[in-house]
Amino acid sequence: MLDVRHCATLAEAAGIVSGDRQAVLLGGGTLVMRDVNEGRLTEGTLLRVTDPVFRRIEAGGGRIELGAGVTMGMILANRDLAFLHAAARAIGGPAVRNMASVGGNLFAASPYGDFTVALLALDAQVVVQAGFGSGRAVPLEEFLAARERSGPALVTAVQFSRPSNPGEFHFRKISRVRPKGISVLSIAAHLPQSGGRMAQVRVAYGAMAPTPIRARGVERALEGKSLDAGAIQMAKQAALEGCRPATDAIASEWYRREVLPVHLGRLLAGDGR
Amino acid sequence: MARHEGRGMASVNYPIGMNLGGDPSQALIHSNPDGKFTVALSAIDLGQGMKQVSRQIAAETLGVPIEDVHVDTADSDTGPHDMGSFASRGTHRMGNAIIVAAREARGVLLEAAAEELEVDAGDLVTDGRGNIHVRGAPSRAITVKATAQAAQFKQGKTIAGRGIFLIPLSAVDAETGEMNPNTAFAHACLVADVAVDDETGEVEVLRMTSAYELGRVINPRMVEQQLVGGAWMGMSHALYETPEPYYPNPEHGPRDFNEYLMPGPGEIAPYHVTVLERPAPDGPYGGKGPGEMCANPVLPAIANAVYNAVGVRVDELPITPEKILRGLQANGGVKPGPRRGGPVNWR
Amino acid sequence: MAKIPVQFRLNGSDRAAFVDAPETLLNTLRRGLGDFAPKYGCGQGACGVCTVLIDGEPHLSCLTLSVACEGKRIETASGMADGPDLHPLQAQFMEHFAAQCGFCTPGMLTVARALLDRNPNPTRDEVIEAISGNICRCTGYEPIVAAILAAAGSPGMRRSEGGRHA
Amino acid sequence: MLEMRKDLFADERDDNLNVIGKGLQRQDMPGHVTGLTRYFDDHAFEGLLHLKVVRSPHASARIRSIDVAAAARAPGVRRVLRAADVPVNRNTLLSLIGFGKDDEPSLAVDKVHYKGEPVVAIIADSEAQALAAKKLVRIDYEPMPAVFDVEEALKPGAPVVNETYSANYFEYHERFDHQKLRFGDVERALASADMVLEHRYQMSPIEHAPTETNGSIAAPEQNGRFVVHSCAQGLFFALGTAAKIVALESNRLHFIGGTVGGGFGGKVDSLTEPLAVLGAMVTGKPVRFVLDREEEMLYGSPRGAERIYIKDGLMRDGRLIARHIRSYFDAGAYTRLSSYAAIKCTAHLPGPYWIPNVASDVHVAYTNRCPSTAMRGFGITAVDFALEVQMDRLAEAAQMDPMEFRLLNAYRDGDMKPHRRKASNTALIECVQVAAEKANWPISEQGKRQSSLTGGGVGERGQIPATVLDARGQIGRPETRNSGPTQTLPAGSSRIAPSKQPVMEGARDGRAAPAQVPRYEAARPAAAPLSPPPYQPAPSPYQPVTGQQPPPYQPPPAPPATAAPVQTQHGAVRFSSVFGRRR
Repeated sequence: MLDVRHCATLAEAAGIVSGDRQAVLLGGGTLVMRDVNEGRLTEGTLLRVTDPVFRRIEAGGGRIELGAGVTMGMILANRDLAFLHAAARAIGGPAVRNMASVGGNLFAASPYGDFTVALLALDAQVVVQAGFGSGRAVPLEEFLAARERSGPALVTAVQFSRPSNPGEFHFRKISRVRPKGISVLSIAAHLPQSGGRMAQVRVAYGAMAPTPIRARGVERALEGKSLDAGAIQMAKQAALEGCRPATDAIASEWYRREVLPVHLGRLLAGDGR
Repeated sequence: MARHEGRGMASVNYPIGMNLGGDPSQALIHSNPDGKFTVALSAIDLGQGMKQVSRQIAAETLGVPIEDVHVDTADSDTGPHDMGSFASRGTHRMGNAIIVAAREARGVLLEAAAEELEVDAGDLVTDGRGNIHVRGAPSRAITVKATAQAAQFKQGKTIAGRGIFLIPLSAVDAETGEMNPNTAFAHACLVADVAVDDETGEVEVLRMTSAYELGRVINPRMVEQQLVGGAWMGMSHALYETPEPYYPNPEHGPRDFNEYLMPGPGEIAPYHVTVLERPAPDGPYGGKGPGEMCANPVLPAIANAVYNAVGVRVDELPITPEKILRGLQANGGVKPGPRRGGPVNWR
Repeated sequence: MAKIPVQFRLNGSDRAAFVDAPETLLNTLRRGLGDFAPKYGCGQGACGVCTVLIDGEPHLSCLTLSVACEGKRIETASGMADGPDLHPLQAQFMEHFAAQCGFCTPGMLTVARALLDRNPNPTRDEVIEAISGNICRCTGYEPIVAAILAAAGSPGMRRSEGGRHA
Repeated sequence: MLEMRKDLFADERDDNLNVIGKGLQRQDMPGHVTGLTRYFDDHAFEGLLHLKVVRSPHASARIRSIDVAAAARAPGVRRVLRAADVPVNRNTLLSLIGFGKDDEPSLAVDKVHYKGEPVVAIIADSEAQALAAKKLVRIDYEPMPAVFDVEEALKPGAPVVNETYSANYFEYHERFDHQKLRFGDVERALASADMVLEHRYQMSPIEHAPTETNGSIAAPEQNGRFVVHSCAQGLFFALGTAAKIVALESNRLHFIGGTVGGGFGGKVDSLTEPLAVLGAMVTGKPVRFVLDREEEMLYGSPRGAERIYIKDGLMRDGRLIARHIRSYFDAGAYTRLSSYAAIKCTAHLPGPYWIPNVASDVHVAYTNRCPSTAMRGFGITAVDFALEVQMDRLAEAAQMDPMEFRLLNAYRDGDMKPHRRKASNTALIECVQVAAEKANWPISEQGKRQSSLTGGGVGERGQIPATVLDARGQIGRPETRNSGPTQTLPAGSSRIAPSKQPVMEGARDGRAAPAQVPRYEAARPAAAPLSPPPYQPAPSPYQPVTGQQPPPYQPPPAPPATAAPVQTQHGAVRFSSVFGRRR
């Protein structure tokens, strides 16, 4: 049978995760409790972290840290995180957003995990206290690549730099159902401009591979360019590099490949649709 | 890229009740000693409004105020047999059974009133506000309440009624398909306006305009509920829904309301419906049944509107963005059809 | 396995229950405390019929551990009316015939209540966003949106207990 | 937004009614908005047990062995049910009205025929314990070939889906592998048509997706009775089905329901009641069996998919002279209600139009998927999609506006329908006119003057034509699939007695009341039907006028007993998607 343990500190939770292979960290419950309700999870220990650090937002300065237990609702209530509101609002409906956490989103299987796509385009680092990369900040891309094979992990926070110009950070989720639907695909793009040219471009996709991925081809195509029709065309041509989208109930692999360049082009062109 | 608007229509009819008959409904009605009536059924209200439809039919036939009728359903110990709530049969079949039961109860009510007023029951009418009076002489009156009390405690009469409605089962000819199916049919015509994105294949339903002929409308607010909700479901069937997205390949079946696609509140299409009433000769007060048919015309109307917009026929439902995109590629691009009319005559 | 005591406020009253460790708030409310307004619709967080307010904010009770609700203020659709006086949202749902089967109605009312507590005069888009986690299979949503918009700004709007404290 | 058009058909109505026609508040609405409405699951029972089923992971497999020993010992488990524990473990829903053979077990016996088929039921103190115990049931399966396409399933040598109907089709009239409709001579009319259009349509399956999943609670009452709180759409349907399967007299079951969280047809199948009652019988405790959402989505029986082929004969002036429909209902692994849908569909054809020559062949095919069932618009929704998209194509082929095309071909009062009964109480034309007006879709003045009340039943429109019969699709004789006509039924032939009047009877004091049918009566007698000139569509302002006038269509004379090979008329245009590319 399942047990529940309440952990007053993250260290306590980390200790349990390290020693108990059947311990599962309960974030907002949107992933784990579903497994409980449907009988996939019937044995082991659910860890509930009550450490205030777990739900702490530090967003006053240039370096931002979000505790893994921070919910989408908390992000939406924080004006310093306005550039992330589109990504946070892409998760579920209001009730889900009051529960779904930043840390949980890192573990959501495709086509879920859209907030992580935004974090990936922000070059976020994942702070891990147990499991893969324990004791250090791991680049998110590395963390995601290791997610499936690395076993239980206790993520305590994510860190990233605030975009110097929030208007240069873009997020778009394409879903069949509005306003709440899961992803056909999602795109996040950080397009810092300097002297009319883009530098340090970061573009990430959701639902175009088993985990959120960086769009390296697009980043290369845009790097050092001004954001004009020519650059957008080149970005669209490079859009599918590295993509391995799935066929699922929402869309086929064919369709995802077909429309990704269209939606990328629209995002880059600032087209509202 | 471009967004292409198109317009399509469809017209349909729909049979009311189990097609071959053989689907009885029964009703029991009785009065409390103070003239408040209970209709006991085993009919099912799954949201379509069976309880309220039954209540209005019973109140109309009894000739009493709606507040004086309560519908108690469904309990197999108290409600007599009914086939069920499906096949748009509730209003039609159960409504008729209730009329029969209510007529009988009304007959006793009027006999009891006649005895109290010392007149002939055939001369009595109800005013629908709780009174019974001599036709043409409203002052020679007695309340339903006083009548019921007299019937119960003085005259020893049961103000009650029972009713059944059955369309006898029809045979079907094996070689010709000859049969006696339903005679009550409802009708509809629906126009859908859509916009199609030629780069993504996404369809937006801009608005729908329809006319429905439903026989007597028992309750227009509830008819509106059915038709508006049904049009949403038709839009959903047309563009979104399937438990097997790659049918007949059974893989990738949706497991939840995230994967099973239905339009959300952000996709509501403005909808105008005009209702016509051609009473059904065998319907309760001429009523038919709008419950099932209201999704049906939406599917082809949207399919035809998509064709009108971009020239792609999608003959396999649902009309997904993928199928439209594949159709556009096969056609070598957009081939819009003729424009059909101007802005709709409603807001 | 030993039962665990939990206390919280439910619709303004102090309530206590003994629960299993992994028991959901939905089960505790329904089977333990007899409040049947929150419904089971999916257990997956995708339909909204189990929505309750926890400290004024909508949560899915099917995904919430009861043991995590110690000391919280929990409100369900059962507590919206003040005796015979309906909450304006309830009155407008009636006026707009915004329920057919009625199964989604408690959840819809709950998310609408949270919206109006925070934003007494929402736009149509804000109403749509607020109900976007709640499935209705009968109405096509339009009557529900209309009812919430009509209730917005109504005199006599009572805030949820959690909403007052928020 | 809803608008009433009281002016239309006003002389057929008495609008002087008290409460009928009024938008009064629903009796159930106060309960809905206060959360007080009680659905089947909103009832408290002391000692409530929970039932969960173990389902087949295979679409088709032989069960080699089942080991429930570990599950039976698991914490909280009260009882494990297997096929042998079900008193009458074979049923078909419509056996209650004597239609079809029992073909479906409550718990699979030695084979499974679809993914998700229940095999074992576990009853435990809590849902969590039942779910945990499910994992301990060991079932050894031998996977077998499966078939998922309706037309593949009907081919000789296809895997047998349903042993009761081993050729994978429902048997009609113990003679044919499908239900036929024959009216006139379709082949001959197609041969004389200016154009023949043939297309294939595919309706998807649909999940009913009510917000309340299927479920029930059964509890022992006193005196050997059981109370059952049920979500059923037919209370006595569920009661009768449960009574048969658990072998109890019907009066030992007390079903309570009537307040259901959405159904749409998905709560007709008694998916949970029989096992819940059986659970209460064997444990002596209240037992709750509720499908979770994933079960509801995947195994809660959908609207079946339908594949429909339509072949139409069209004249250049827009008249439809022949329609042939061949369709396949995907029943899934068991019959449930699909057999009935095929009959309802047959009666519906060819849609709300008058066409002088109509034939259809409606098949019900078994495939290795979850059995399908009724859904809102059962038997009609899919074929209406196909018919109305086909009508759009036909209008385009005839170079006519779609509205005008409907008006031209619409059925009217008095027209003979292919099932050999006259249409009455029709109103398609008026719906088209009103919808066109509101949508600002221009139609011709002549189109606006058409009426359902006039012009129908005139001449051949009111007659049963001479009809060509065939013996295609005889059970057990695959070689008859493509055989030719056998005989011609003379014009006017009818072999099914006209329907009796509806029975509508109340009685008291043991005396039958007058068998009066409270028919709705027109306030004024309807005018005698006029016979206006047949409708000729006016040249449409937004359609090019077609070039050469075709010769007027003549109904074919009664053909000889054995029809001559049909010839394609010179110059006829043929369209086909039937054998075309696969989309």
